Amino acid sequence: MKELALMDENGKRSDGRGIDELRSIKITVGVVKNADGSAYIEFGKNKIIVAVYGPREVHPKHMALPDRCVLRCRYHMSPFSTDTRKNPAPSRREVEISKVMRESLEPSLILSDYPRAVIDVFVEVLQADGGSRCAGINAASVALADAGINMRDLVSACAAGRLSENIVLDINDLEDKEGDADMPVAYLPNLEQVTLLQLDGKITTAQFSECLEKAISGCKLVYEIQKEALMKKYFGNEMELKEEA
Amino acid sequence: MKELALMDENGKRSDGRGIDELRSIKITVGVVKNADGSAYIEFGKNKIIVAVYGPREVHPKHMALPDRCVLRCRYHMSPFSTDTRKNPAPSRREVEISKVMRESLEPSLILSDYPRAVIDVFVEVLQADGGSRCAGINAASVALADAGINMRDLVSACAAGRLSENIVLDINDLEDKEGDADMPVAYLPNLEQVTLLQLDGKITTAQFSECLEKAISGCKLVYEIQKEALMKKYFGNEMELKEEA
Amino acid sequence: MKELALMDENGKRSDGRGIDELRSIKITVGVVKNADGSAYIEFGKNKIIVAVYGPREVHPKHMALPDRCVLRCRYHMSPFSTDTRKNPAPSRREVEISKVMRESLEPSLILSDYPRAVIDVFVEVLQADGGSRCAGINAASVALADAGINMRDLVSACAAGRLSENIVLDINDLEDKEGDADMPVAYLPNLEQVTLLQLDGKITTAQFSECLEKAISGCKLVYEIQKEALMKKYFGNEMELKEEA
Amino acid sequence: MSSSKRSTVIVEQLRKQQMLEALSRGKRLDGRDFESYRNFEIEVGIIDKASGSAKVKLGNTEVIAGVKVETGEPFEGLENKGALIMSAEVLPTASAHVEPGPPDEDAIELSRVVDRGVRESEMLDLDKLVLIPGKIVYTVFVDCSIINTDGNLLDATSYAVVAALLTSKFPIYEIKDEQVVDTGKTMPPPITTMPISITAVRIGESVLLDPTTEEEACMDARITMTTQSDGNIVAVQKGFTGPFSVNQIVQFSEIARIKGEEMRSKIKELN
Amino acid sequence: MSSSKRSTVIVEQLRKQQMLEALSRGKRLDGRDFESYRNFEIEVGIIDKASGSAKVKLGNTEVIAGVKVETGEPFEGLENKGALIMSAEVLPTASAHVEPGPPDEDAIELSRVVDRGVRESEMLDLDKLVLIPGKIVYTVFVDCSIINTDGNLLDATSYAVVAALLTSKFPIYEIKDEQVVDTGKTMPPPITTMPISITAVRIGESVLLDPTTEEEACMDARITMTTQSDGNIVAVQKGFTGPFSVNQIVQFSEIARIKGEEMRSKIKELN
Amino acid sequence: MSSSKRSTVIVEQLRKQQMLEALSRGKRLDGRDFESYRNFEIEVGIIDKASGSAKVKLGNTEVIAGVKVETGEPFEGLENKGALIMSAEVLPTASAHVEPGPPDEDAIELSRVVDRGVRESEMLDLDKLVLIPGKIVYTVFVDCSIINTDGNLLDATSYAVVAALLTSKFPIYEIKDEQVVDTGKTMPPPITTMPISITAVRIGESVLLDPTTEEEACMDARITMTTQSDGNIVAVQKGFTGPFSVNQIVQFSEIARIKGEEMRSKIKELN
Repeated sequence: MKELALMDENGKRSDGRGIDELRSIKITVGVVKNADGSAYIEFGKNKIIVAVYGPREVHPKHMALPDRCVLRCRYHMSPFSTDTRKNPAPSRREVEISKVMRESLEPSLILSDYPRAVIDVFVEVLQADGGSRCAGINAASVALADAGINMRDLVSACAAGRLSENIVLDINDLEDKEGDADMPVAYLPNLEQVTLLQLDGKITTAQFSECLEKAISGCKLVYEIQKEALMKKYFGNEMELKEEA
Repeated sequence: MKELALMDENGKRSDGRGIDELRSIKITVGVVKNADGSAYIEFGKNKIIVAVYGPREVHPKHMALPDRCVLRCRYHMSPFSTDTRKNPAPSRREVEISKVMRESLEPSLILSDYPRAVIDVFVEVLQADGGSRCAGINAASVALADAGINMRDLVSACAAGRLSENIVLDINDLEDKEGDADMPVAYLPNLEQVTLLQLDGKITTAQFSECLEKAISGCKLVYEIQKEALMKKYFGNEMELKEEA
Repeated sequence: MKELALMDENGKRSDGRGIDELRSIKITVGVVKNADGSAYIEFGKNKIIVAVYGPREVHPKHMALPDRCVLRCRYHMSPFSTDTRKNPAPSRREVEISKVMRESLEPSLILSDYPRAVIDVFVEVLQADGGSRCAGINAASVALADAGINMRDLVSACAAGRLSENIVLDINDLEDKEGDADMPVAYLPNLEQVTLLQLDGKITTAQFSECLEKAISGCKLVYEIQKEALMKKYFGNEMELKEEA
Repeated sequence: MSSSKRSTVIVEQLRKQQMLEALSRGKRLDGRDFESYRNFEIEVGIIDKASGSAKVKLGNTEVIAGVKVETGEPFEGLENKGALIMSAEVLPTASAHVEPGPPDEDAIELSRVVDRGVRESEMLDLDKLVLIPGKIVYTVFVDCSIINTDGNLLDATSYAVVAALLTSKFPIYEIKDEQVVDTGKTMPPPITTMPISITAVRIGESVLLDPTTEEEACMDARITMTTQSDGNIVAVQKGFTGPFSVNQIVQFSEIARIKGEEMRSKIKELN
Repeated sequence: MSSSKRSTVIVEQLRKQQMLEALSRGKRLDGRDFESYRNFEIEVGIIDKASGSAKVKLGNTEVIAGVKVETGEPFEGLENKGALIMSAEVLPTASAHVEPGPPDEDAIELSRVVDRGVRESEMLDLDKLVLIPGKIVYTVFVDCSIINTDGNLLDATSYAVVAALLTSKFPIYEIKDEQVVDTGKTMPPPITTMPISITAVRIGESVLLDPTTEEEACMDARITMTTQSDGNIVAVQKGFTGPFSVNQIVQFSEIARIKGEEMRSKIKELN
Repeated sequence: MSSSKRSTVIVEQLRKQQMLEALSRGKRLDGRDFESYRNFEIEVGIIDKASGSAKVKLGNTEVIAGVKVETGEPFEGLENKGALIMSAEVLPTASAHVEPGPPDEDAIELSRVVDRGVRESEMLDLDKLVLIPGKIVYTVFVDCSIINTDGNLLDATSYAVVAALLTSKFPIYEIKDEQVVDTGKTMPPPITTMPISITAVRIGESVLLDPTTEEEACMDARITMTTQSDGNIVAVQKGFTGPFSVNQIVQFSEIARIKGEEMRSKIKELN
């Protein structure tokens, strides 16, 4: 019964997507005027805004690190972002996601270029769908690039998961709740490194590898969208000129 | 029906006062032994004690301002001060009142005379009636004078409000709850400046001006009582001598 | 009715002990590898672990005292230590016990030997029975000795109490709840000084003295067990050699 | 405890002098005249999961308000009314000077003044939001997230709240066997009027509407007045540490009424 | 976590020497002998909105206690008793050394020791404050605000609580159709005894009753003992970091009984 | 807000070099090979007042888990399941670097990852822990106290939780007249499988199981994988700030399955 709801006889998922299809993704760069860098992402029904401040001075000063920059990250959901109103105080889930998000971004940044400074990444979920942490990482990485932070690579994130016998790309809210496994992954596409990996659900070892590969293929698709969004901001006019030419 | 309860056919209010009549006010100066300045006020059923400490050193030191004194203010209600027991943790209402109270006192003080120092004003409501913020400001200003802080003027506060068609002076608890509008005002009588102004309720633009003028007339009455209380403390003997003479 | 439950016709208590009998006590020294000193005590059904860290640097530094060491103490109950699950946030009871525990230990320590430093005593109640504060003090004093802190004496603690007409030694959980009075005492056996004294319940002045004397007699019994535990750790091999010899 | 603050933006003396000079010539640094609001955009229905939502841009100030409707117990003393609960958070995205954490006194004042406008105007007819009198009522949460600050948070937040409420669709709940049932249907909220706040600051002798962050950094005092659709005043709040003269206040009350009417029409149009 | 403290009042060496010298001659700095209490005033019924209230002045120490009576669920394990809840806040008005905020360990100890005297003496017969056994009982809040401190907060607070409870008028609640109804009538509270605490400090070898702030700044140890009307002891608390000898404690227990009886009569008179 | 940390233990360059050198020769500083766990002890039933308990020693890391069973309301959206609530506190006893206080992000991650293994494997059949569907269910608290840390808290805590649950005796509750009654009898909990976590760290190119504190101080990245009795994976968590290659992850998944089976047998034996 459950499988019928999540995948029909033609291999279409509950929202009409195929097995390897991403939800619609839209990234806009430079949306928060006061921030040093920012991005807004719509990823399925996720609507997330990210602002980056820094590199800047650390307060209190004893938090500073002599040889590199401190990275701070807050993942936060607006009270109206969820089906039932969310209490604005940070939940244990938000604390964990803030942590894995920071850890997934850190390998992409050349933090030794900014000793004794701090970079703050504020991720605000205005509307939450399945995969908000991946969507948040994607926007955060673009916002860090927008802030001009020295980077090795963009971080691209996407989940894959299991719906009964199928390993599918980019789990949505319903699939997260009713499906069998959800595996969010963040990836440095050029460096070929995994910086976020979580799983909950049940999966065989074989399915695990398949799922990981599928998530990474999703990350690579996202990567193109991230680059395009940055190009549009920084070379928007040139691109239009070319199109005209 | 409502109006009948708040004002009778003879223009008498529920507590027997006329339209322009203040509740009974009693101010005593110097009631808290350890404080640098203090005052106790009974304003209708309000019973409020204010202690002032300072000017003194700021802790932590980075809170200090190089060119003037920091003013801090806490408005707090004792758990037994209200009809239903009040939770001792500060409510959002108390946070707001602490802020507007501080802002209403600040223009009266010559804070540039005490650079790098702090003055603390602690307002404790032992029993709350309508108008506790005004009563608290009145006592606080007297306590600041008692502490010998350099001042431009005393701050005098009083509310006016609307009961049906009438603009009346000094709203009590019942009138606050059942009446149509309540406007607390604080005023520097000699400088003719308004330092607190709030309103909730419904009122026309014309009534608004009338209400403001009435509140200020109340402030001026209060001003005399404040001065008398200070005189009594500092020239108590002389006054008695004069009376005898 | 109540007395029958707590003491039978043969003077036996609900757990089979006589009037002057301690519950079984077992102390092990050096149980927490990372700590500078530690001890584990089973005292009746109490199971308590104590770790001591220090003397070490104080953070933040302004907490340091120029002429002596700061002593800090935390008494804390694990959520599974009580009949009903205990909320892990510190209760008012735990705050008070942390305080009296610190005050009961402080006279035994030569804190002037470690100016500007801090000693931390962490008391974790894994399972709570009546008398956990006394049991905790006993383990804490042994752990302080294990940490090599300069001491005037060990602190030994034991309660006495009233069950109807009888003053009995070492009140257990049931006797604490159903009995008539409970008096925990901590004592420096060589210096003959009382460093903890509390009472709740009802008792005559005469019974008070008797109860105090009985509690102190219990402290002296505990003292021997504390010394033995320390000897076993530090001279364990020698003791065994002697026994063999 | 409320405490004097350092200016949130350090105003260089030069810049302040420049501002005073411009004001003395009747002009603001961004070219507006004293009674003009900045550009103003509203987008509604942006959060599908909310019963109502709106994003307001007022110059560079940007605020989102979301309405959530649930059921719960009424407030003590208001047993026969629906419950209305407002909050505002200035997100740490909003400027380099915001620390994440529970709302400070400025955010608390902000949400309380916005709340006062809605509550005192009786914009929402709470009498119509009762399911079992004294026991179960509609609980209406209006939460505001301030995304970017450039002055006059109060008006921007107030407009976002009004627009979000106006365009909300409330779920219809029913009571069956003493249990709340969500019928899956929706209704427009019981709206009676449109409270609109107008905010001004005084800098020296000049009184300017809709201040920017830069103007707020130079301000002596602030005042906010909320009027409802019939022009009656429903809420006033003087803010900051400087005083106003009676004259300034009375003049402002007239401006707030007229300007409020203007903004009210704009918001109606935008919806 | 409990931590050693700096002395709350820095005692100059000279002043401390002076004190020890005076004590060696059997005299205290304020002229009292060792077993005398300071001047002592009680005013009751000062808070009309409370069911009971009292202000105590003990020298310059000043405390207000207020009693509020509501209804609620009983405590777990005490299903057939009314609920008694005590709190104490040392207001920031009280001295230059108090920070506003939640009660610290000293305030918690204070309220818990005062609570112990009332609870263990069974001053209030909580068995008589039950409306529906196991479900609805009277909830009695006794909250204390310390307005000015000059030592011996414990006794001053304890006397304020006792006086406030003694002179309370409890609302009479009834159960109608499983709902609590306030009848509007009042009754005297079910009082069984009068617990009175006596506090002493040890400075060197001297044991002094009713210490001032100055004496507490020099103290080695503190002890409080509470007796009820029949002279039985119901609560004891040793405080601070110094020890007592057994002898000192036993002697003090006799003094506490006698002095307690004296204070009990005074409080009865004052009411 | 999550923030980069100083290393919890300052690793001297020399020591780190030493470690990398040893690893390059296939050896760890404590002599283990890369896939060996340290000595491992479990004691169960150590807390009589808990429904289940276990103490795990993994090298010098020491953790106690306690199970408490009560009744309460189900979670929203999970109305027909028992409630499972996990917490972990790293006690200040555990090392010189722990501050007492509410759990930090590391402790929260720890308890959430352990929770995920138990929850996703459906180790406890929560469907069997319902008393009145939608209203009253069993509430199972599993609380962990970390007493001493020497690396790999995650596995040690996970094993303690599994052992404590396996050996629990749940109270049997019944509903009589819509009230919960504790029958005084107990039952074994409804166990379906045994989730076992395996944790590795990467230091340079070496991947080591069961890291010590010293190894964690040198780690580039961490990974934990939990398998259930049938070998299926139920939870994964990559931790720390370095990345893994896909290859490293896939290889580790195989090791985690095999090693997990090994540890599962050991824990079964020990019980």
